[in-house]
Amino acid sequence: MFKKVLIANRGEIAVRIIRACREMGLKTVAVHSEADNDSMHVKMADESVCIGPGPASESYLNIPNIISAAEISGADAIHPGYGFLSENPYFADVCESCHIHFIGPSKEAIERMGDKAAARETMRKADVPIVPGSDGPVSIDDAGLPKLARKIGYPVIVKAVAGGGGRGLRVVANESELLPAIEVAQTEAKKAFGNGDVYIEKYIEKPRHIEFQIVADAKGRVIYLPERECSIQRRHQKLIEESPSPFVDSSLRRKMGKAARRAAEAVDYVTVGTVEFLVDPEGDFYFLEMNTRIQVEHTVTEMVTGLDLVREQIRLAAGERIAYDRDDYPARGHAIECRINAEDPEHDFRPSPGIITQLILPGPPGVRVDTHLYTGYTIPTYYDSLLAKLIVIGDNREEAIKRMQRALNEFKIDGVKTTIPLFQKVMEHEVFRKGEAYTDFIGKYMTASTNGTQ
Amino acid sequence: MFKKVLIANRGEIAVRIIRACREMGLKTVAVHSEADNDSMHVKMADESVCIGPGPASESYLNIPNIISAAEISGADAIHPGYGFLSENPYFADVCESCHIHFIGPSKEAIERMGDKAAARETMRKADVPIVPGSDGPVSIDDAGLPKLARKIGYPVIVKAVAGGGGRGLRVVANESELLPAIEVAQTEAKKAFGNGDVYIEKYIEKPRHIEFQIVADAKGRVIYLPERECSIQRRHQKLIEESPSPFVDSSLRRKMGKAARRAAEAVDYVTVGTVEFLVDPEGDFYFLEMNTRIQVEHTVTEMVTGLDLVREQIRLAAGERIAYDRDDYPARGHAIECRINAEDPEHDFRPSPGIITQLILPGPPGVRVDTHLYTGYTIPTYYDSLLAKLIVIGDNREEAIKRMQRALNEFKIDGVKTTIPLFQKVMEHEVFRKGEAYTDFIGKYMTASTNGTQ
Amino acid sequence: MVNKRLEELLEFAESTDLQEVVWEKKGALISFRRSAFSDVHSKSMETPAAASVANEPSQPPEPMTIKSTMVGTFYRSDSPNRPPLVVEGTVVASGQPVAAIEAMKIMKDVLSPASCKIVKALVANGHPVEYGQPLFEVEPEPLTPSPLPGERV
Amino acid sequence: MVNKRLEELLEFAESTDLQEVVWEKKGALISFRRSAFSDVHSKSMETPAAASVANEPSQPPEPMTIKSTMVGTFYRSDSPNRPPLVVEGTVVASGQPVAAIEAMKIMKDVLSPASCKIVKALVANGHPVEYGQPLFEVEPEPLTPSPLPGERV
Repeated sequence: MFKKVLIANRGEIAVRIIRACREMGLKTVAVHSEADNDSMHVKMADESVCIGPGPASESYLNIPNIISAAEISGADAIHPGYGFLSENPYFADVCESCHIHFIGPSKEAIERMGDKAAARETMRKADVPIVPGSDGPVSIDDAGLPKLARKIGYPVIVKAVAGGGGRGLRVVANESELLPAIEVAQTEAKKAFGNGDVYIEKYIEKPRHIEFQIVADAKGRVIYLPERECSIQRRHQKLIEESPSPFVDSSLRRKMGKAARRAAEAVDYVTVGTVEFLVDPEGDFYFLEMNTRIQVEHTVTEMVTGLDLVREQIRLAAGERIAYDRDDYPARGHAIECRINAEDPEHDFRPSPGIITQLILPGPPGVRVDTHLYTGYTIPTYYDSLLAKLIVIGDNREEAIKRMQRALNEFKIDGVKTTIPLFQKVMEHEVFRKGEAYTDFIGKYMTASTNGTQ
Repeated sequence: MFKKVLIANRGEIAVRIIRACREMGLKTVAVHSEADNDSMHVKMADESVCIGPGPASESYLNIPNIISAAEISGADAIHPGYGFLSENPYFADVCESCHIHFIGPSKEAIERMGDKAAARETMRKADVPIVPGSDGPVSIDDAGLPKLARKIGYPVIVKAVAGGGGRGLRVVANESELLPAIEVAQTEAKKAFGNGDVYIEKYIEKPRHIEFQIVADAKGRVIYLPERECSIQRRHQKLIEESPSPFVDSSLRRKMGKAARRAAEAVDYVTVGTVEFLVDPEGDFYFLEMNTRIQVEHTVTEMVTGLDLVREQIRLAAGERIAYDRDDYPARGHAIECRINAEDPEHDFRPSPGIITQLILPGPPGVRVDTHLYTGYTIPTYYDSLLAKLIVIGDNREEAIKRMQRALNEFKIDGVKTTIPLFQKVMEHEVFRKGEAYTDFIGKYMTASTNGTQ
Repeated sequence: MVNKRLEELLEFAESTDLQEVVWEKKGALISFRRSAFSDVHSKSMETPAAASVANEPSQPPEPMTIKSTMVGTFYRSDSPNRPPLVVEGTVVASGQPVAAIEAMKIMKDVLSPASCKIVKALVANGHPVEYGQPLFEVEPEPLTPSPLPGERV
Repeated sequence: MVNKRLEELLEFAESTDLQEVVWEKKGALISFRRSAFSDVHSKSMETPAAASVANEPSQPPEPMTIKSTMVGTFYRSDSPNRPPLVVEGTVVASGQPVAAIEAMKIMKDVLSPASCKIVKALVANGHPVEYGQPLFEVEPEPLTPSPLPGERV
């Protein structure tokens, strides 16, 4: 096992990792920017090293200073947390060449899963369903195009290769619309991105985002844990996660879990990771991507399984074995997480930095709060706006929602605007309560114009 | 189900009850003394009524004002919490006559269990083992006395009926010491209490305090939950509780659990209650008393079972049924609670009131804090010194102890002295770590003279 | 002279339930606050009764009131079809009933803790009241004190 | 006159890594604090560089220092068997090496951000240093400024 772990991160996840290390008897080294001198992870760690000024590019992304901090502090392992350098294969590589353990998978696994095309190819080989599509640009002169579209199955969506912001997007309901749609999309894309290339893939209606936490050891054993549903998103940013999914039954769980395991095995994955799928109302699911790190929402899985996933991650990175031997890992209850951000939901989620003048956390039973806040803390302007993760567990989804409402109501964060009011609206919304929310939920029901507050 | 619940209590338990009511959709009424105008339970409840000045005798024990508060607020039920009026049969009676539901057992059950002699008699009839003894005063002129002592089995202890503070206590190892010991005890008792009556009972060496949470509905179904061990006490005040006990195996658990159920059945018990036993190293156990209310340490049972015992208590008081149907209720992991008091362990636990200038609670995973504190809160001088209950759960006892050490280390309560340092010493102590602590642990190892700090 | 007056007022204050007694004369102000009525924070610090003497009041003194000493339903008269026991301007002696409070089906009189004049009722007939809630705003009956030995007016 | 001097010093300050520049003359004090070095709280409020002019310093100004711009092991010389690059009293020009820091097996020179005199070394040879850690206390080389138009001395 490692002796001393350097945490190359900040905020709640740095705090979470320090706690796990402490319980494992490992010494901890916090690295921090000058903007984080007073932050919780610095106060909690055994040692701390300042690695640069506020901007992340000069501190939390400053590989030489981080590696050097590990060297001068004598850390034998680095935990990257999430974001920052956590999915940077070069960083994993540097750690290795400096004989410092990178707490995560191999750089090859990170690389393979980091490249969309390579990942799709790997998944196809591993018999993991991917969204069917043209794999690359299409041309209206290509006579095989209609056949391909038929094979994919209508509706299909035309997307610009240069991508982004909905421009050059066209949904095609049937063959007669196909070629015209492609032409329009190409023209739009050319205007928007200076690149007219477009490709087509299956258009998934009413998509849910459902993911599987996998745990893998160096001996090649891979376990999948109960799924998490993360359909409540805003601009592809998850806001609410829950486990189990209100949609998944045990047979679909087994099917998807096994696909997730194949995905991990295909890249000889070690430690913990997450395989993300899009799922349609028929229960057909398609590989989205694999996150090769601990995730923000690992907490809901911890709540239902009782596992300490960060400890597992560290154990497995140190070469230890998985102690349990089964899929469908036993779970109890239903857990929901809300990501509380320092944003003003009434004003297009604009960031709301400031000083926390009073902090009162919601309390037990069945309530968990992961946060780095304390009364008097000043939120730096350089980093993401996550203030706290509020997680509840109940006997079932209905109990969990009631508990979340109670906890949101109790949570007091004075001094900044937060997304708590948004979550209160979501918890009251019948579409969410019925478990019928898709990835378009926030845009459809919770924007200023649709939530009835303006 | 009730519509509006008045909570006749304060501090963390009032907060705990309000949370349960919220999740059940019940309105809440807080009652408070003038010393508690700013306390958490008043801020959290839907309504609040001031019932008197600071001293509990004029407020939290003021039955007319509490009942009247229920009447003017339209509350249809009263939750007494623990302490104060929770085990006062007269209060339960008044509630009934005023057509307000008392959330607890019948006044008869409270009465029977509240009277030591009546309780012993009831237990004997119910075939629940009690500490063998003389049942009442003994006289050295009584020729049957040595025979009785032999029947009880040596060593026996001589206790003053008027009792208290160790005066008039004598342990007797064999028959030759019996009569002299009684004479001395009588003289001491006469001096100390003006009443020379003494009685004898079996002296239990290396006693553990082990108790069973029972849950009973109005239909007569009684369930027992996994035991709690509460041997770490100071002057009969519990300081640390855990579940399961490091001493109890499944066969002893079943034996004791069934005895606990018989005890509850013997008084037609309804709602939740606790049957306390003394257990000797051979696993012989003896009825101590039954607490006819929710207990401070109900939390450790909630952690291992996932039940919400306060909700259960309210449901059952409203006449609902027990939803599950088994003993040895399924439990997961090992939970430990430390009661953090505003006391100075370095100075004979003298109370340390004051203003909380900074509060930072220990965080997840596996950590629960029940508290009414907030940064800026002033601790009134009138009430008990409980600041917070820190509860952890781990896969096993060893993990739980590590987690408790981590959490104690993280817990920051500025402005007052607390018992946190004491608990840090206990967690490090090999006798506790081995699970070999008896009710004399604190006096033996943790007093200023024995803990090596002075 | 102040000390004499102080003792006199202190006795009066102690003898009543009044939260605050303010005595002003020739710009000098003497006020008593009985801590049982002060807020929690100061309370857990203060000694049972604190007295302060100042040449000007820090903020305008709270008006004198008769407060409820119980929890229940407030009535202006001691039985349904009777007129209010007191109205604005009524002068009452110490110990005289000014209203009634019903708790657990029993009516109890509210007695004036001191001789004073009713300025106005602060709670409407039939409304609930809590412990310490002001029921009437009052002003002290101008007493004609027996001149104190050695006092010059 | 102050504003001219202000601009001049501001340029100087911006051109360096110095945390603080203090210019005192005839009891007037001009000090710069570059917020990249100020504490977090003020930081997230302040604009990149704040200047203050006062007739007396609120507290004794922090001494001028050369700070580390990287993380690593500090060496007084650029190779093991060489003498220290600078000692107490050494006067160095802007850009002159004053020490070396080893990170990831590579030695990098620490350059003086301005011409100044070394007052004392704050870190012992071979010790680890973090970003922003003061390495040397220095004092500015008395510069002989070309007299500013319109300035009377």
